Amino acid sequence: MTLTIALVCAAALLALAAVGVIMGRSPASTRVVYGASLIITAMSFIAGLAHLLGATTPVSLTLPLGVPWLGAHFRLDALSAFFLIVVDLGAMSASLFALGYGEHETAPRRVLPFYAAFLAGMTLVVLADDAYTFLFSWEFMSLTSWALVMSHPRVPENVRAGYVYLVMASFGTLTLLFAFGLLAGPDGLYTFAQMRAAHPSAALGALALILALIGAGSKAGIVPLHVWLPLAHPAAPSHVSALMSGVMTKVAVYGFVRIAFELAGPPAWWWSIVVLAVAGATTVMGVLYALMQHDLKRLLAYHTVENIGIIFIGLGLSLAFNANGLPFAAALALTAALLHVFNHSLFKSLLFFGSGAVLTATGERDMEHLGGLIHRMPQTAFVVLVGCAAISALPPLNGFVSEWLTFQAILLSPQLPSWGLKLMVPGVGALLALSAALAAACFVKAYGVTFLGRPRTPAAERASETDRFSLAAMFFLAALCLVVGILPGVFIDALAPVSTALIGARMPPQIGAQWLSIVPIAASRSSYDGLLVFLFMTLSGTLAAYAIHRFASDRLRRAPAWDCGYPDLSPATQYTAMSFAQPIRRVFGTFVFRAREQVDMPPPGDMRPARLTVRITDPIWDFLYAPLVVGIGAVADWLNRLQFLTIRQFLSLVFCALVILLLVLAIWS
Amino acid sequence: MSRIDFDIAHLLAGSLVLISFLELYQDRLYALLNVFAAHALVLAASVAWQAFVQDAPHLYVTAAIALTFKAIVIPVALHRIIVRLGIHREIEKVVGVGTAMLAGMGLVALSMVVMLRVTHGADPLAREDLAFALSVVLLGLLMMVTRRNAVSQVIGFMSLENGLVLAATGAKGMPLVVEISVAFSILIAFIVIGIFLFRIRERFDTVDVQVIDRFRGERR
Amino acid sequence: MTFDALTGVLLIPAVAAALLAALPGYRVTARLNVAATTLTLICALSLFFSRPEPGVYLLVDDLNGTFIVLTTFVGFTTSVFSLSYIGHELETGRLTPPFVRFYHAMYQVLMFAMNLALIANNIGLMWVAIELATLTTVLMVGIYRTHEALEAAWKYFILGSVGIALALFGTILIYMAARPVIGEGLAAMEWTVLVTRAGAFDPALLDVAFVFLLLGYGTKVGLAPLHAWLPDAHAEGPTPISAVLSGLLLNVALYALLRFKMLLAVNAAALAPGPLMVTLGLLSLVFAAFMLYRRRDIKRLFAYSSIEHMGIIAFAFGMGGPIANFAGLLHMTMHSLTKSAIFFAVGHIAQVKGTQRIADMGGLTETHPVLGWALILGVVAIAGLPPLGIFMSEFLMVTSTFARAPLLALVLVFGILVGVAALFLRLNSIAFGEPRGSSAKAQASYAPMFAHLALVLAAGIYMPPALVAWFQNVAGLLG
Amino acid sequence: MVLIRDLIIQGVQMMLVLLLAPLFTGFVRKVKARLLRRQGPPLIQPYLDLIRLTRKDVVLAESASWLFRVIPYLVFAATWVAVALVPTFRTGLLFSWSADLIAIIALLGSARFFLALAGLDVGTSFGGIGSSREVMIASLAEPAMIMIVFTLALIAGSTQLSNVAEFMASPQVGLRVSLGLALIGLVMVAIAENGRIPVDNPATHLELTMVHEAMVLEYSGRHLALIELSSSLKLLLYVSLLACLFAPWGIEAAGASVPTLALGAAAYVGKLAVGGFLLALFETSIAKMRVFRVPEFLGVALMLGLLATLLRFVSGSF
Repeated sequence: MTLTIALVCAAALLALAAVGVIMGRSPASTRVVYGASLIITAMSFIAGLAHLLGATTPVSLTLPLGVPWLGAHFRLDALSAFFLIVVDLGAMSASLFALGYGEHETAPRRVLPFYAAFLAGMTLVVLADDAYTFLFSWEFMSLTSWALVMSHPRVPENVRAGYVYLVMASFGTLTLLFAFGLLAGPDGLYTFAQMRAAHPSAALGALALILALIGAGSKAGIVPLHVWLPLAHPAAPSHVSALMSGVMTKVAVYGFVRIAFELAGPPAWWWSIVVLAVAGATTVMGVLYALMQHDLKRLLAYHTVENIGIIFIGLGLSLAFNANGLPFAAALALTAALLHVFNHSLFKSLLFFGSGAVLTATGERDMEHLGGLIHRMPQTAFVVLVGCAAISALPPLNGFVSEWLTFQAILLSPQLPSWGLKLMVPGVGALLALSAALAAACFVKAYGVTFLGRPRTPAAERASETDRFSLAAMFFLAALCLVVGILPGVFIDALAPVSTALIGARMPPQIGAQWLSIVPIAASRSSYDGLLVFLFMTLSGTLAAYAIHRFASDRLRRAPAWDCGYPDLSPATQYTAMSFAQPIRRVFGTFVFRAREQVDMPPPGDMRPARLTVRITDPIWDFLYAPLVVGIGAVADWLNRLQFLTIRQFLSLVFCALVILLLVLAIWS
Repeated sequence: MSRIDFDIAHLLAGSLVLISFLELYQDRLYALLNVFAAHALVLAASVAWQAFVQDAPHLYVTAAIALTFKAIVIPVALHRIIVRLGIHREIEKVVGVGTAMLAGMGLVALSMVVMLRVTHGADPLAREDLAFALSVVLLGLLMMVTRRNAVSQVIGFMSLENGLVLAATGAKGMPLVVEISVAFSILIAFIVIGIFLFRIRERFDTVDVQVIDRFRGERR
Repeated sequence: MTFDALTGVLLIPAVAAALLAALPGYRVTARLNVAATTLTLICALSLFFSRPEPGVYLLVDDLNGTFIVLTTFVGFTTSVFSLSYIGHELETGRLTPPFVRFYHAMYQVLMFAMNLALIANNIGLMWVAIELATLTTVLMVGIYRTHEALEAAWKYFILGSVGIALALFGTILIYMAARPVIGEGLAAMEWTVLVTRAGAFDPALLDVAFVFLLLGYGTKVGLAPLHAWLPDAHAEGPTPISAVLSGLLLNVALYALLRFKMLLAVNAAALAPGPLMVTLGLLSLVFAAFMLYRRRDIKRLFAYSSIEHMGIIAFAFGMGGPIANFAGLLHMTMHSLTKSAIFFAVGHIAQVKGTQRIADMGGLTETHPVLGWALILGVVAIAGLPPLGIFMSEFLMVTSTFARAPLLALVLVFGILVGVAALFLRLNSIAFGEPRGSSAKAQASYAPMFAHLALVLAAGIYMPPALVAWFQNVAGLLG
Repeated sequence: MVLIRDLIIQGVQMMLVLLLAPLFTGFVRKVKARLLRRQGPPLIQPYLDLIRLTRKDVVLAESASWLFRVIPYLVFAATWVAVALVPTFRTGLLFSWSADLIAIIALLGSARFFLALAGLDVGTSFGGIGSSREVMIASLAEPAMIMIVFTLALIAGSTQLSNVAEFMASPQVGLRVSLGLALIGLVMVAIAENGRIPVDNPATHLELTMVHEAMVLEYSGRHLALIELSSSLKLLLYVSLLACLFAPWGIEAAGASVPTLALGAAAYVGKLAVGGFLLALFETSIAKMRVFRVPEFLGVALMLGLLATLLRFVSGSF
């Protein structure tokens, strides 16, 4: 039943795409499409929720589509239900946001159809239960999002972004094709059911896992396959950026979980080492890249890379525990990862919405041209602040909960027998802690430079508060961030069926714990209570406020800021994003990005301004992708000379081919 | 068939190969034309002999075509073209005579190896014919790729085709042989007319980069 | 011989060719052309229901049934397309009425030749038909009489003739191999007889024969390194002919190869034709994929993409096995439809932009949305992305190959990826970016284009069981 | 009944730290002054400062936003909650399980997060320089702290501060290498986090090497009072953390009677005195380092923490 509803919703979304094409010209189309998609995804959300909480057994369904002798298999189990919820929650809020935001769209015909189709694609990926349907929906998802990235094709960066995105997406899909080819075997057992039954050999499963890590990882944005992500996500309209960053990457995580935990058979202990190594690198590289950015949306995109790293750390730990027969620890790590999936989808969407609101208000994405928006758009500023606090893992918000759980999982890992893991996990823990701190720094920068201080450009001065739909969407997400933060137990318990299905164990039920706190293993070991922390903070804060305003002065004077004796400082004297990041850049950037600063100080009497230039190189692009591009170009040039031969030379090609084949024959026996 | 028939067929086919070598050797166009005429002549002879041996009268038609068309009409036409294009005293080889000969040797050896190794079941006549035919084909192709100007390449193509006819006639009782030879004659006529009409000399082979770009490349 | 569908398939084009050569006037002839192809298509479709017994000269079985229907269908849609295309060429004066008359006549002759090649039950007859098809296309490629067109036609002519010669030699060798077993005369050239008796043929002779046939017909298929004629012929000829070349003639040549492959497959002692086809296929695929990068002419671009896909198809058939063969057939069908659709789009684009240089066309989705998005859809399809049909064939191909021969699959996927990257690199500059070139309204016939794309889309999502059964049967035949 | 008593004790704890914090700051200043042969301000000077500040008007920069005015309360609340959860004279506080050591660090982190925002809010380069350096320091201090927490948690088998403290007080904890490393690391982190010499100088203003003071330069009146109070609370927190972890003697276990509790409180005050004296001694005997040497300083702390954790991972006996 639930599955049917979800599928019907997907079909409805596809139909909606057609509607978008047909009535794209009419002004009402925006309202219609986004409103309809809001309703449809809400229904499918309810279906997913009902299945996750209600049903115990997975439901499946086969349609006579796709590969003829195979049919299209669909299945709704706990895992796909959870990810269906994530997808639809993101889709709902994005549609709500777009009801207002979409009005500013200059070319709705390039957005509306693909938007609906994109949602349908993501829904189908999590429902698919055979290799063909899965890859079909997967690539369909990439294709539609590509079209959305290209929705403003006159901007050269967008075209480049779309290109890189599509190539990387095809690469990922082909890698997954290999993975499924392995799992399906020579006689083409393409349905997941058959793969589950097949029990692949250890080596085969390992290879499949690596391929899945590459294939799904390239879409999720793990380093070094992330290059497309910071290009493509910002290029799309903001609500689509939110979907791509907050939801599509999660669908990729789903793909990885599906293969690594279910199809690839029982894990070997060293799988987790691979995953953890990649994840640790992804986490830190992502946040360091983000710190170097001053384009708001690109910064957010790089933070997606970081959070994907955190998620994969959780998954890697879970694999490790699972391989070493510690199911409960595995359940803890998996739950942490999945909870972070959920949380990240919330606050990343929220932040992208915020950047969209800023974009519509000022027309600027570059933080260096913003500032002081908190005065002009206070509500947006407030919700974005919540988002920033949440993604910086500050209690009592949701980001902290999942990171805390991940830390708890790390603290369990001394029980792991293998030395490789013993030495690996603490390092990963350090990287995680480092990235958490750096993320906080990065969002101080992002928020402070964008919303605080004084406006740096007239555009920022003229900004005005965004529309009510967008605000509604953002407040909705912010509220969810808080709720998950203070009532994590509820959500952890909701995730129990997933870990039970994948690992056969679950975290202890949290609802019973005193004061709704969460207790991963035992109360004596560790516990956290977001609700109480929240109450305490509000209580003590209000107490202090009351006391001071009651017993002490509450008078207040406005005066110019302290200017060191130089009157009327221009906004240009404020700290910019680049200057804010300078200390951290000096600490980390010098060897990661080979960041170089050049100060050009004119001699006294010379009137030209002094200038400081910072040169940052992207190591991964330079060492991995640039050579590839150059190489292909070289080969293409070299082969291209064959286009310019004379007929006689072409004939001699034929002649040589003939002689060679005859020689082969002569030598054959 | 009797021994003598076999020997004569063998002799004719062998001499066809020999003449192909002579063609390879020639570098003056007139001389080349004459040698080719001889080539066609021998072919006609061998086809006629096959017709006689297999008492397949329709093969006489093929022989006639070879005789009239290839040994007379085409050489004359080509002669005209050479005069018109004024290329009669050109040395136009890509590789030297020696190399070409050596390559030709190699090709003949190759075809012998390939053919004689295979057809154990078939009667020796067909077998010999096939081996020689293959060498003639290969030599013709070699000629096409080692010559620069149109005329000698056409000649190469025609001797290649002579090899085909030899094979076809050698294949006892093969249908459509006449039709095929006719079709080929038409083909060759097309080529010759092509050369005649469009003066395609340089389009066969040129080292002029501009021309290459203009014609064969992307128009920049 | 009573008039049945089979003779219809041959007779209608022949008669139409004669008529069209005789009749003046563009309006009439173009309509007549369409009518003729329509009738041919109907006849071909009727072959589904009443299939005549194989005769001495003609034959219809599952294998060529697929090809005939495909050929006549694409022939029909192309004639509809050329209705508007040639009309435009007349207006712009690139073609004069006599040449148009010639064009239409030749078009029918080409149809006749291809149908004959497909339903011929005699290897010699098939050879003659393919030669005829080649010569007609040569004439059509050169029809614009520009320097480049003549150049392309000439190159095509010479390389084609050599190919013909090699193919003939192969055919003779097959006869020689068959004669001792079957005896002299026509019987030794009939498919139906050959296939049944091929087991007893001299294997080594078959080997040599296949080498020559592979190179001879491979030249027509456009496999590297025998491909040289193909890009220029596509680029310089009128676009309908490019569509027919890519969509049909290559297939016909491939069909011939498949027939002979079946012969060798029957004979256990002969060398396996698979490896040869796989090698040539991969070579063409990778080569063409790299060649795509430096193309500046939009038609040449897609011509090279045809080479690439012919390589993929040859690879699939070379791999063999039920899944790979199915994938190969599917891929071939999808490629014919898609590529001809792309050429329809490209033809109109070149007409409205007045050029074939990619550099001179840009922002197509803004200047001509319909054409632009059609082209995008076509490229997406040809790149093997869902929801279109080629995705399925590539899915089946890669997965089945990777399980059997991982390294080959790696090469295959590498080639595909390089090709996709190149195609979209060019597509970006054509369909997106700042609008360049004229934005004049296009008077185009979109119907054929979208009909093809709709079919391709449908195949990617749902294939009717009848068709599937048919394909599977053929896949079984191919072994 | 038990609940009531626990509530009372919790409340006492909160009030105690709140009252002790300024005194401790004053004590450190006094000792420093004495060590420098100065008279120094009276011990209660910080209280007087706070009262005076609360009496004064708030002078708010024109470009300051509502956030600027909210932040002091947020910072104070976060810090106070954090310090309220650190066992001072008695373990097993009522709410200690509501936030473990990691959460406490996170609370301090959020306090810093908002303070750094406040530095950027007015839009002067002073605030900017302060916050950018603060986050740079924090980005190294926090992971170091987490690593130390890992070490302790692995030793005590819990991240629950009360349990850790009890374990530390219990006999089964012996002298361990990892403990020593953790101690040194924690001291270094504490110095950095509280902006003490050699990392930062809390006594100076308008000096381009300073961090914390530059960040809060624009604050005045009651806001400044709250900020000051929170920073001294933070200092107290770190000292009592060190005390309850590495000098757990005299901390009463849960369910101890009132007189013993008084004893515990006395012991706590004694520890504070010693800690303050050591801090003052350290600060007077060392010079402030350049800002860009701070990363190296903290890098050492991080390495120590990581090393300690690794040792714990490799074997329980270290």
